[in-house]
Amino acid sequence: MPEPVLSAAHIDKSFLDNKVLDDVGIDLMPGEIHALLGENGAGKSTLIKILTGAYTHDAGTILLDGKPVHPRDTKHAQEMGVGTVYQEVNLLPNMTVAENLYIGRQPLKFGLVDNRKMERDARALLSRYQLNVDVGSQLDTYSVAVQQIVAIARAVDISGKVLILDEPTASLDQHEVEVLFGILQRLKADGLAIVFITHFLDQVYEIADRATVLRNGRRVGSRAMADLPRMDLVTMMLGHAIADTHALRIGGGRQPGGLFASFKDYALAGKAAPFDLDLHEGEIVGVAGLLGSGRTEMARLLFGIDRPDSGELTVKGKPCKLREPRDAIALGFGFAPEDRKVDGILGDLTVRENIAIALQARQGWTRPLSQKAQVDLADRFVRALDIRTTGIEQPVKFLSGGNQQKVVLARWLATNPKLLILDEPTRGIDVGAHAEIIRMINSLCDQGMSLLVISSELDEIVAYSSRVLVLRDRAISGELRGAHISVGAIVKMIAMQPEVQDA
Amino acid sequence: MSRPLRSFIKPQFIALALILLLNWILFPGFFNLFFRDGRLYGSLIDVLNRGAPVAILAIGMTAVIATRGIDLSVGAVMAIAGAVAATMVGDGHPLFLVIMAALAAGLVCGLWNGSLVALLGLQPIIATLILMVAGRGIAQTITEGFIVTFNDPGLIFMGSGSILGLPTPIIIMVTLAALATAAFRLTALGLFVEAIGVNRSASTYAGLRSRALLIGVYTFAGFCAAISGIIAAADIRGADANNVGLWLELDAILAVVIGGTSLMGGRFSIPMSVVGALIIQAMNTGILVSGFPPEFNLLVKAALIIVILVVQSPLAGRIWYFIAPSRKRPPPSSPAETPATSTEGTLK
Amino acid sequence: MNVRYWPLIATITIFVVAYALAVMQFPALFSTRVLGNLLTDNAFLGVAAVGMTFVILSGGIDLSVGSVIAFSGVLVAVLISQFGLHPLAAFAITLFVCTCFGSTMGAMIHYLEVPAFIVTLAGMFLARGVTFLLTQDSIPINHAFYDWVRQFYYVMPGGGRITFNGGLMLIVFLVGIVLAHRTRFGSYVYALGGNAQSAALLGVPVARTTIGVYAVSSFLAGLSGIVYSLYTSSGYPLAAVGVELETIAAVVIGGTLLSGGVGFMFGTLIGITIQGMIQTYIVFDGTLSSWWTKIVIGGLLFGFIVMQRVIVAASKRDWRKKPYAQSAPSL
Amino acid sequence: QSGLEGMTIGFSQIGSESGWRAAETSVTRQQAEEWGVNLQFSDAQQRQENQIRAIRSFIAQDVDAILLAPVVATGWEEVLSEAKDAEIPVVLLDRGIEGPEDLYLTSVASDQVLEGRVAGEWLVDAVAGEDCRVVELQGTVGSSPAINRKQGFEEAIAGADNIEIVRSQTGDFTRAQGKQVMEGFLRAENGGADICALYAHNDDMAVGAIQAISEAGLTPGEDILVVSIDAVPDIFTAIAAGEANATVELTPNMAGPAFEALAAYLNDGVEPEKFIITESRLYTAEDDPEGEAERRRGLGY
Ligand SMILES: Nc1ncnc2c1ncn2[C@@H]1O[C@H](COP(=O)(O)OP(=O)(O)OP(=O)(O)O)[C@@H](O)[C@H]1O
Ligand SMILES: Nc1ncnc2c1ncn2[C@@H]1O[C@H](COP(=O)(O)OP(=O)(O)OP(=O)(O)O)[C@@H](O)[C@H]1O
Ligand SMILES: [Mg+2]
Ligand SMILES: [Mg+2]
Repeated sequence: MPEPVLSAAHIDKSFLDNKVLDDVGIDLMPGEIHALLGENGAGKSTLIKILTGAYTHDAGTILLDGKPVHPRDTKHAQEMGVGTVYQEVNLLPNMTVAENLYIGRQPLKFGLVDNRKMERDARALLSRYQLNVDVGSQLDTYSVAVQQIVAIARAVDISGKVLILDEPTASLDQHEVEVLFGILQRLKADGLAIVFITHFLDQVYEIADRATVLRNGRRVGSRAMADLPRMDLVTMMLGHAIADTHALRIGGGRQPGGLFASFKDYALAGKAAPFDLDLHEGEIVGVAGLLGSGRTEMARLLFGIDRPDSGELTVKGKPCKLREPRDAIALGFGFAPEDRKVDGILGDLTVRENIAIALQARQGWTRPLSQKAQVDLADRFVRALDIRTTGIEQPVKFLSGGNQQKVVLARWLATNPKLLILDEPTRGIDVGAHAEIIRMINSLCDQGMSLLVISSELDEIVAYSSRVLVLRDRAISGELRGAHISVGAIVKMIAMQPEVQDA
Repeated sequence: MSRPLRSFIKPQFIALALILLLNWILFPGFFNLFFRDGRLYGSLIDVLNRGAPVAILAIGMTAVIATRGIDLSVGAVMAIAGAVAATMVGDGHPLFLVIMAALAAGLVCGLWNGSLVALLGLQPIIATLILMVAGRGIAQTITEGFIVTFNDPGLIFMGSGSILGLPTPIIIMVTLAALATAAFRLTALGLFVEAIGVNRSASTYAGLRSRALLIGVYTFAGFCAAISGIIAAADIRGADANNVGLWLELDAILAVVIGGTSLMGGRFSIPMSVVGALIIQAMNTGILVSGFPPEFNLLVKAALIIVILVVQSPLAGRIWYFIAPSRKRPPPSSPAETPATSTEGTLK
Repeated sequence: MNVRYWPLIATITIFVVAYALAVMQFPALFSTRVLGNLLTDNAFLGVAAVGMTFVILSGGIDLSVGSVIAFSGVLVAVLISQFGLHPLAAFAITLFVCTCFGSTMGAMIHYLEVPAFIVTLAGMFLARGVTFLLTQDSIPINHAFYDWVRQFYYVMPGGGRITFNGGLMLIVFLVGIVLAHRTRFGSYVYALGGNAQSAALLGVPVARTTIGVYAVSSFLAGLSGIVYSLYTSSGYPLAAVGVELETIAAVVIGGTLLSGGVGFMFGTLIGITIQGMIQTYIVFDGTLSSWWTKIVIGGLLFGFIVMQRVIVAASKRDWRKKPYAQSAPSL
Repeated sequence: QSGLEGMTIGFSQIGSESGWRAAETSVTRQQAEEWGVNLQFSDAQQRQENQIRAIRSFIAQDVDAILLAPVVATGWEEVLSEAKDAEIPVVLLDRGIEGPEDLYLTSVASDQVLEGRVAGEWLVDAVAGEDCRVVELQGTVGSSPAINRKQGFEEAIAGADNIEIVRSQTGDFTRAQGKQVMEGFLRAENGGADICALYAHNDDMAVGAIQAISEAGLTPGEDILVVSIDAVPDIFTAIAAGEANATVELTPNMAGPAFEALAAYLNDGVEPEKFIITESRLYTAEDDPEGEAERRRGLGY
């Protein structure tokens, strides 16, 4: 067995009195894909931030090629050949795609940055990911998915020895994931050591050779995937077994109630082609499609963030207009956005305030929720969604990615809406909570709430949808009902799309 | 919310104590108070009294800064309000009307700023710069360039009268601070303002009326500016449109930031901003009584600000945290709460 | 057409239109003389504004420039007139001192994690204070070198002059443009303004960049002070009061977001020229009272900015997927 | 007055920072009216570069003459020589400049040092040998009136060792600052009991200080003598009320002599004398303060 490229041992880390890593270690072999698994808040991101010099560790050693190293900062780590994609897309929204790919290592000509060459290289680099975007335009004109790919491309490009990916596939659709895995296999063959953090166990089994599992900041163990049955793995992660969510298939049989909201030929030039959409009480409508298919744009229209060029909305038979999200909320809508960092969390505010804000906004400033009411509310959802936090007064920006996602969900559940629009609700959420949320979605629906759920995870959509819309080129290209809903059927409908190469 | 004990030993109070101590060393009579014809006198009272205008500006500025904005026009608004008050009282209007008119002027100015920021989406600094430049002109057109003097006892009372033995400005400052704090904290306004400052996009998604709120806070700032404009005019019994409140916007902002409200918006505390204003005034009064030659004023001021900065800096916070007996409560901004992980890296 | 250029284009268009309008009113404005003066009279502002642009692009702010300009002007005057140094030597010393001053502010901002606004405010007091210690009176500079420098000017057709100062400003802008848009340092500055955290994670040397930015700003402020001393051949401790706000305004009018990360160096040049135009227009009008002067300046400022907003908004209608988070207040 | 009808004259004013400044501006406008001059006015908002800009534009507009109230004494050579090349006569108002005298036609100004000296001499006589601890309210640090008026006063009291300046702080030429600083003085000098006289570099500060004194329970003018400079109406009202004791006039009418000189020069080429020094007259309670106050009201103070 060869020497590990990177190996960390006895790593401790606490934020003040909150010990988040306790005697954790990990060994990365050359040419292996190593999955790092654990619940939300287990300490995965923190560990890799330590490995890559973003955080300092309180105790422990890091060996690179057997020699002890002390990564001063991320730049230093990069110079040592460790490339990283951190969990939240950590790129620069104000700079071009090309600059994001090459910042700090731009090609120089006479000491000056050679923009032409840089953009050429950038295009070449992204084409490997079958992403053909204008590398000269600002990054924040693209969806999370695109940004995610850019981040990966950059990391892969600078990683000489080790590549670390923290939930890279969270916002990718199947096709993109396949492309990515293809590349990972190639890098693996070149002898790169790859750390792969995800909550999609299928992906783990598809690509990982070994897995290290963390729980509550402790290392549970490292096992080869070959001899690690799914159930054991889940038990390792959660400390207890759960029913496999992929088995259950709940949505299909449900009988939708009366019509709640109906959107008639809604359209917004360049964002969404005219579409009709009826949403019934006690119905879950799943929305599938490749990235860029306009799912988010559709959701933004439905919630009144963008105003449609044309179209009427009637809620419970009464015609309504949506000028701003307030109006939608007044009608009992809720919307958990896709990009939690930008549109979701209020980072500096506490978990409590983040959960209470939407409800409070609906009540108006003159009728404040009492301290007690807020605390109860927060406590209830922290328990219900099992949000890992040092307390409801902890600023939400210090929560782990998945836990932040749960807070945003809690915010909307707290308003108990009549129509809940969820854009990638389970993004970055661990298997335990995943099951929990799907169960919740169902029970909400049984109580007569109407849901519209956008997700790139088809199993999930299949699991709860009573109706599935497939989007293509910003238009609804097909619909599946009841018994016809299956991953295969959805994929087929998406795949009718001409643009999709290979497959 | 259960207030951790630490939050009462704020660095601001340490800074204030330091400066008062310094003043006392330079001028032993600093803490002397004496009572004459129904009013308290002494340097401490001066600090409060002279600090009041800036403190009042700071109250409004706090709300603006909490929304990630800034208001450079408050000085000019002071001038306008003062001018309105002085000219109207000169024309023999009743005091009540005069005050109302002056306050109204302030509200209008604030409304203007707010609209530029919220509706036209101009950057706050540039939006308010417009009024900062034009405002003095407007004030001077009102006074036609003269220093309009008056001796209406009622109006003068606003500046140099006294209630319960304390100068009126102090009373006004305290009342306003109390009312404002109540208005923000006993309703959900405070939460909303902080939310907008932290992440406007997310706040809108959550259903906040961000536009209305923005207009609101700028209007409030204008209102506060008007009040301190009236006080300033009443104090010298005249409206000096060209000089009143000149560069006071900087002091007000400084006060807010010393008070611990971040220019990046979010968390704010009106009382602490008032403390910030008093720190600044303690500094100025100290310079006056110390008897340094005036060419040293700026140096002393700079030096003191730097000291305050160091005392309040997260770095000091960390050190204080590690020497502090109880490790239970995190200091205002501890490594953990400093997401700028790079600084963590460089602080090894 | 790349969306990032719109604010810039808007600014330029507006400037051209405004100038045309002004010329219709006062034909005398349409002369190379006026243009030449525009350059000369705004030279020191322009030089300082280049530095300010870097600071603002990095998401910071520098209130100390005005005082540093005065300080450098006075220091130069003192060194030449009282210590009899050769101007070049004096320049070298002054620029060095100013650069150190800036670096120190940058270091405080980065390591003490205190807002730039306050650090540079203290810097503003400090620089002005030191200036008063050097001298309270204004000091004339009579040195052959100054007269020698003054002979360097290019006479444009129509008698307008591009003086040494004017030329220097243009050169500084050229260098600034290259530094901002064609070097790694430049990209680091934009990165910092875009999102300091991400920048750090992407391996941008945050400390070095922050310190660098403020060093550049103070260096240029120092240079601007030298320009000012060439302009008035004297050092005046009360010079350039409030110039920091004027430069900030110029930068922002030039289409740069105060929240950082977005904008162009060239825009600042336009911003400076626009402000110069406003002043010149006022003088040409010559009927305005002291107070109407202020009101009109404010009004014109308002006009420019609103027109700019309108054009940009029109161009922006549907280009961006979601509002730009970093610049929440200035959407 | 005749000789300048229809001529265009540019006037570059510093700003409008004080009552006196405003008065100078409006007097100049009035004079221009009387002379039938078409006045091009430019307010520099305290900034030398704006003044230079203004002069350049005046040259570009090719005016017949330029009035300049320089914000500072130095730094005018380049632009004034441009005016010279364009053969436009320049008259300096209320402050001289450094540099070659042939750059300007004449300078109509007061002698700021003298103003200070007059005030000082008055105090010397007033206290008649008794010990007197004086507090001084300076103008804006670094401004030439502040520097010169301080110097002149110190020269005047140099001889009298019974008079000493015990405290000196800047009041920025404004009432508010004057009041606040005076408060500081009173606190520091044991409630004002140890202060015998106040010397303020301008009347506005004095007016503010007077309020501070009376609010501190002392009688300005008796417990503390008050002498200041400029002779604006409000100080005369104070003198009349016995709250102030003396002021030194700085006439806002600099334009009158300037126009005379210009008329003579432009029409019959008479070179006026280089320095027209306006009178620095002392006013006290004897000089009919009410009357003086009235006489000045019209001038736009
Ligand atoms: N800067 C910080 N300050 C305080 N606590 C923090 C900070 N960063 C992380 N934590 C805490 O450390 C714990 C681990 O966080 P981490 O992000 O490593 O979890 P994770 O395994 O990545 O979870 P997820 O799967 O949701 O990303 C969490 O409980 C979080 O609250
Ligand atoms: N592969 C791509 N190539 C070019 N642009 C893309 C691509 N994917 C997304 N985009 C950009 O993203 C926007 C659509 O993203 P949007 O999020 O609305 O679609 P989506 O179906 O919600 O995708 P996501 O999976 O990110 O939610 C479009 O404006 C487009 O510019
Ligand atoms: Mg994580
Ligand atoms: Mg989407």
